[in-house]
Amino acid sequence: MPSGALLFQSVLLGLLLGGLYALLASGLTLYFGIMRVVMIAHSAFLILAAYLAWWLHDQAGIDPLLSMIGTVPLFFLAGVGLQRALLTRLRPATLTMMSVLLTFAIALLIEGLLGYAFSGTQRRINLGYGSASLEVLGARVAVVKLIAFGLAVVALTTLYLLMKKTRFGWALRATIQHRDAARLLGIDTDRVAGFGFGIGLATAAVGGTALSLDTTIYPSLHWHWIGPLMAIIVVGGLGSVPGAAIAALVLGMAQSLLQIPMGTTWAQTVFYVALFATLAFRPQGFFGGRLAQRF
Amino acid sequence: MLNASRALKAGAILLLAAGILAFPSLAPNPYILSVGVLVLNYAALSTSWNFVGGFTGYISLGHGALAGLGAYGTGLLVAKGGLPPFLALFAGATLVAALAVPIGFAALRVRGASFVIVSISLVLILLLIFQSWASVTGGSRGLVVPRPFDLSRPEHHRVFYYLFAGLLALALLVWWLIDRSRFGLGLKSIREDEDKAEALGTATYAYKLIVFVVSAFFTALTGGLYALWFGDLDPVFQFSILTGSYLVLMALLGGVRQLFGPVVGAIIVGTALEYFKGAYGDTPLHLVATGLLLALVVLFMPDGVLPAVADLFKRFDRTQSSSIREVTASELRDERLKKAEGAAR
Amino acid sequence: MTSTLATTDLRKAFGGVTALDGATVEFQHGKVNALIGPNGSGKTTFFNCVTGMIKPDSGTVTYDGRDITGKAPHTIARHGMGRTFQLCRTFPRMTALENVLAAVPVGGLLAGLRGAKRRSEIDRAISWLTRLGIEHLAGSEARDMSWGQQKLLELAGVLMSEPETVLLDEPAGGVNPALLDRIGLLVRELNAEGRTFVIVEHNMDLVMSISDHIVVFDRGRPIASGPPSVIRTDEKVLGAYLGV
Amino acid sequence: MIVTLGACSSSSGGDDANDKTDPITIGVSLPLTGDFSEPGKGVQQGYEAWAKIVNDSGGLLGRQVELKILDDQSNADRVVADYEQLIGKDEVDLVFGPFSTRLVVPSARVAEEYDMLFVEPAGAAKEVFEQGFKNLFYAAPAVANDHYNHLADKILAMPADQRPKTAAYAAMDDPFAQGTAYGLKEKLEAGGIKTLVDEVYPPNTTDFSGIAAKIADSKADVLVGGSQYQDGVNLIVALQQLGYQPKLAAFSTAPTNPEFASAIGNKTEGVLSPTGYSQDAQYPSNKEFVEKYTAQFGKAPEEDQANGYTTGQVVAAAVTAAGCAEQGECQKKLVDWLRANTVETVVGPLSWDETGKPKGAHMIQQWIGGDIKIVLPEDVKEAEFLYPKPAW
Repeated sequence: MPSGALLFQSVLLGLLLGGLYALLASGLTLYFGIMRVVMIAHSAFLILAAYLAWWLHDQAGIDPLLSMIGTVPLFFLAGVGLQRALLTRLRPATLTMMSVLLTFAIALLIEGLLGYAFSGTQRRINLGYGSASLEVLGARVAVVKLIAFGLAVVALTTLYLLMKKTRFGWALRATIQHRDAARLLGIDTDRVAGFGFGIGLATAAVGGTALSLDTTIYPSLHWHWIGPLMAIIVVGGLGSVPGAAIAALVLGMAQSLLQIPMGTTWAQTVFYVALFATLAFRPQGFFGGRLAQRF
Repeated sequence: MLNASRALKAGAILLLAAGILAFPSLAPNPYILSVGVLVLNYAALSTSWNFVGGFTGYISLGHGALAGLGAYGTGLLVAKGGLPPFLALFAGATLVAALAVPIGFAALRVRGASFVIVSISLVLILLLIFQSWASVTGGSRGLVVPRPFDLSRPEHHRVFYYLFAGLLALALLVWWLIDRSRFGLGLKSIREDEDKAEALGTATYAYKLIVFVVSAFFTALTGGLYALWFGDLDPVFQFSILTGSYLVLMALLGGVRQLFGPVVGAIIVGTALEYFKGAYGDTPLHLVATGLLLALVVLFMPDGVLPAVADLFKRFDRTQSSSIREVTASELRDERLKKAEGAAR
Repeated sequence: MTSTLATTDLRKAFGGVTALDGATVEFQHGKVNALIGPNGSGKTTFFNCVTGMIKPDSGTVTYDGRDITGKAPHTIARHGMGRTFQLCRTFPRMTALENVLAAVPVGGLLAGLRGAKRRSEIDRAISWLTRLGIEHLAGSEARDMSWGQQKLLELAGVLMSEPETVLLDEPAGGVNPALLDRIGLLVRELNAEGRTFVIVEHNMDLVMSISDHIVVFDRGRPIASGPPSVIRTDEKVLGAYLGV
Repeated sequence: MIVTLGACSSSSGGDDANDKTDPITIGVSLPLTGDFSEPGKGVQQGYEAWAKIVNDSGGLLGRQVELKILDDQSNADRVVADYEQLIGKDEVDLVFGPFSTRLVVPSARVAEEYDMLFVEPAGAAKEVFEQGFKNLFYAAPAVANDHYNHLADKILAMPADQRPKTAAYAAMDDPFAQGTAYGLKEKLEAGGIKTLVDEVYPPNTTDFSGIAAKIADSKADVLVGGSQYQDGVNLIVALQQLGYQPKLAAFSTAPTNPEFASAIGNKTEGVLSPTGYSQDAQYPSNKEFVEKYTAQFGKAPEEDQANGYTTGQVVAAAVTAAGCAEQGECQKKLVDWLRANTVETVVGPLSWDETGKPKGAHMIQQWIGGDIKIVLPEDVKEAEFLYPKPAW
């Protein structure tokens, strides 16, 4: 029986991890909602952002947090470009399948180029505050993890406000719910879709920075992330941003707690077990809307 | 005219078969022969993949995992179960086919996207399981599969070359049989328009599930044969996401609706991969090349090389000029949608 | 007056939008039924609920007295209900002949492994293509055919499955007047041979000229039904169409 | 990639093996990219240094040596194809082994089935020697499970009131890394030291907070990490974040890395690590190696380089004794000679049992005063063993 302190520590770690998952899964959900695209390259962009943060720190000593000034707009533009220049070229009839292959190809490209530029060696940013920690009710929380969690919370809140309070957010939600109807309302859905992709990738830039603070990165690391993220968006209900966020927190917590009795490797399987169970018994997901039914 | 093109086709097929069969005698050294075995392995895998991809249009990126399961199934049955190698091969493949039923049940219940997600997840979860469950699978220490025959290495390659060729022929035969059957027609109608197929009375879910299981069986069979040939299994390489993507690339490049599409794709991509890794092996550029090629095929040649070549022949063949081509339906539909859009603004 | 296809209190909402709001409808056996209504009145959603493409939130669908609510589309199709789609759907990369043959019901797994192109079935398929006047295109892929030809092909496919009831979703959409007449004629002919029709259509001329019984939809429920002569003068129908 | 060294520039060797002026070609496959690229490159430098030193002093049997190095991308399929190509197509005269246990077993089978002598620098896990290979020799002092033997003896020899009572183990799921940790675990458990935590993590793990939480919660006296480089660093940082302070901490591989100190914030004092090689070792050939290596590469050799060099030395000794170097009958002579003799190398005299397992143990190093020094065994120590370890 694990001690209470260990349990509490794991709950805290799970919460911190879940926050990052939530941010990344919301980006993935956004793409799916907008275009029915499963964006395999999402986590490759995540790693790319982390590499950029590492590289800037390594070369110029810039704090990773500052790298976001560059990466977030850059990724936004890349997202718009990706949607407008590539995804719209695909035939609507085969869009779902072919877009998976296309984004898969992009993921391979990014992985290959990262490997070419920085080799397969694992990298890690050495921060002055890397091993510092705070004490919270007897448990210890690393400062870097707290910063990463804070970044995720800020980004998610911004996304929420953007979707709920702005005119663009309204157009985006309308496009997600019913593209044709949105068009009838006079929304330029192509433009909205492009911007939606940009925002999705911008979340990857934020997530990548958060990631680079506390973990090692290497080019093929993105496969390690895409699996859990895909599981999260299915469990949350494809296309539902709040669903993805809740599923992310729940599964992140489950992973962290299951590590105590099962060990790290087996604990990771919780994502896939949840994925299969969801598809077998409740294919529309647990928090999802109607989108999920047909996909 | 029809007879001429049919004769051409038959000639090409005979040439391909003769080339494949004669290869071992022509190979200058055992290394080239081993590359040949590898290419045939890819051809068989990619043809097995094409049972799902070609007929139903569902793209699986997880077939590498099914091959890995077949390899480990066979390997474990031989190494730990003490079964004779080729009995283990079929038993292993049958087990994988049985396992494909619940996997397909979850993956195919809903459309498109979930299937892809499940297929990728399959690779990732099996990698975790086979790494962690070391007491059974050997974990990262790997699993050594005993050699089925006591042969010198070049002879070993030669024997397995023909075994792979036989397996490929069997897979092609079954694919061809399904292609011309009513079951195959139903599958193809799912690929073309799943709603429409269902509205016409095709039990789409059952169709997809059956063909997925058939595909899993052949994939596992090929994986198992690979295990007997290669001898060393390691989860990292058996459950690699790259294997699946190579299969997709091969099938897509050759042409998924053609019987020999995946074979042609496997010969092209398999040889290129081997050459590329030999020539530029010190960089991860083969990932870049694979990614680029995949993107180009998806964007510009989703029907593959074989149809493109066939079109080229048709263009030379003046007598078969198209008389019926007016405005196609899809063009018309696009036009209508655009009009609706314009009206909405 | 025997009913064949009937619904009671069918409801369906997408997010916050109500598409079907308690639709109770009866169609008449052996007749040509039409379903009309302004844009967005829920006709297509109704069609999709009836044919199993969408599961209704509540309410029932019965066919020949059997409850078919929420059954899979292929099951419903096997009960004898065939349908066409709003924006004509064929299998683009299959030949016209294959398009029609795809509608032949497959007995079991083993039967499914028989060759797809059996003489007797090909003959039947060709005869349908001939009847619709497109037999010369039997070997062409659907994607190479014109819009009108594809509409006829889709119909041929549906007829090949020998349905008792045929549901047509906007058969006149995007069709030239000559072809329109042919479709109208064909519907009457097939009806005379004993098939029941349910047609969703905007073209009032066609609806008024071929149908025996008309149901008018507005805001997700029927507001009137009866023979063309009655519907033509119904106040509520005029109101719905003119937006009064 | 093909690296060609040597004065003679023949395009592909081995066509005419009887011509005594032809260079001896040696085929190698190494992970120059991928998971094992760092140590792979280290071994490559060791091989290159060996080739240069041999050629500068007149070659082997009067013939120059020429290395043919292929990149296997840390991939087992590749490594097999590489040796297949080297032996079958390029017809090299000799082969050297690759890096990492994962790759050694498949490639040793290729060599075995082509009847080639297979001396390897890195297959340290005990599984390598359980495959029944007849041509395989490991060119290092000890297999992974024996790396900590000196440390185990030292701990168990402590007086009962000082001796640690509990231990936590975390090992990467890799035959070598796990072998080192479990070798020590076996001995400590036999000596009555209780195991509180025993964690295995996959090689791609980047988040160690869960494992660290368990270890910190156990408050074990001894911490043993079966690590490569980066995972060891990550684990230490995660443990530092949780404020865990063991009395003794030992990690395989990681602490000997030049970047280790800065990576964990220079809190290295007292960290232990086994090593099979010391630059200061007084073996005759080692002086020459360190000197010439430093001249060639501008820095002193590390363990990986030494392992590569040792492999060269072992093969060279066999070739010189047998008087031949080509495929065929000759290989059998080389194997037989190695089986029966002891070879002087930069890591000391090496001899093997019938499975190719070396009969020795590793030295133990410890970070003391900002530098890593040998503390065990007593006869070669450079500093006193420090216990308990200061806080990090």
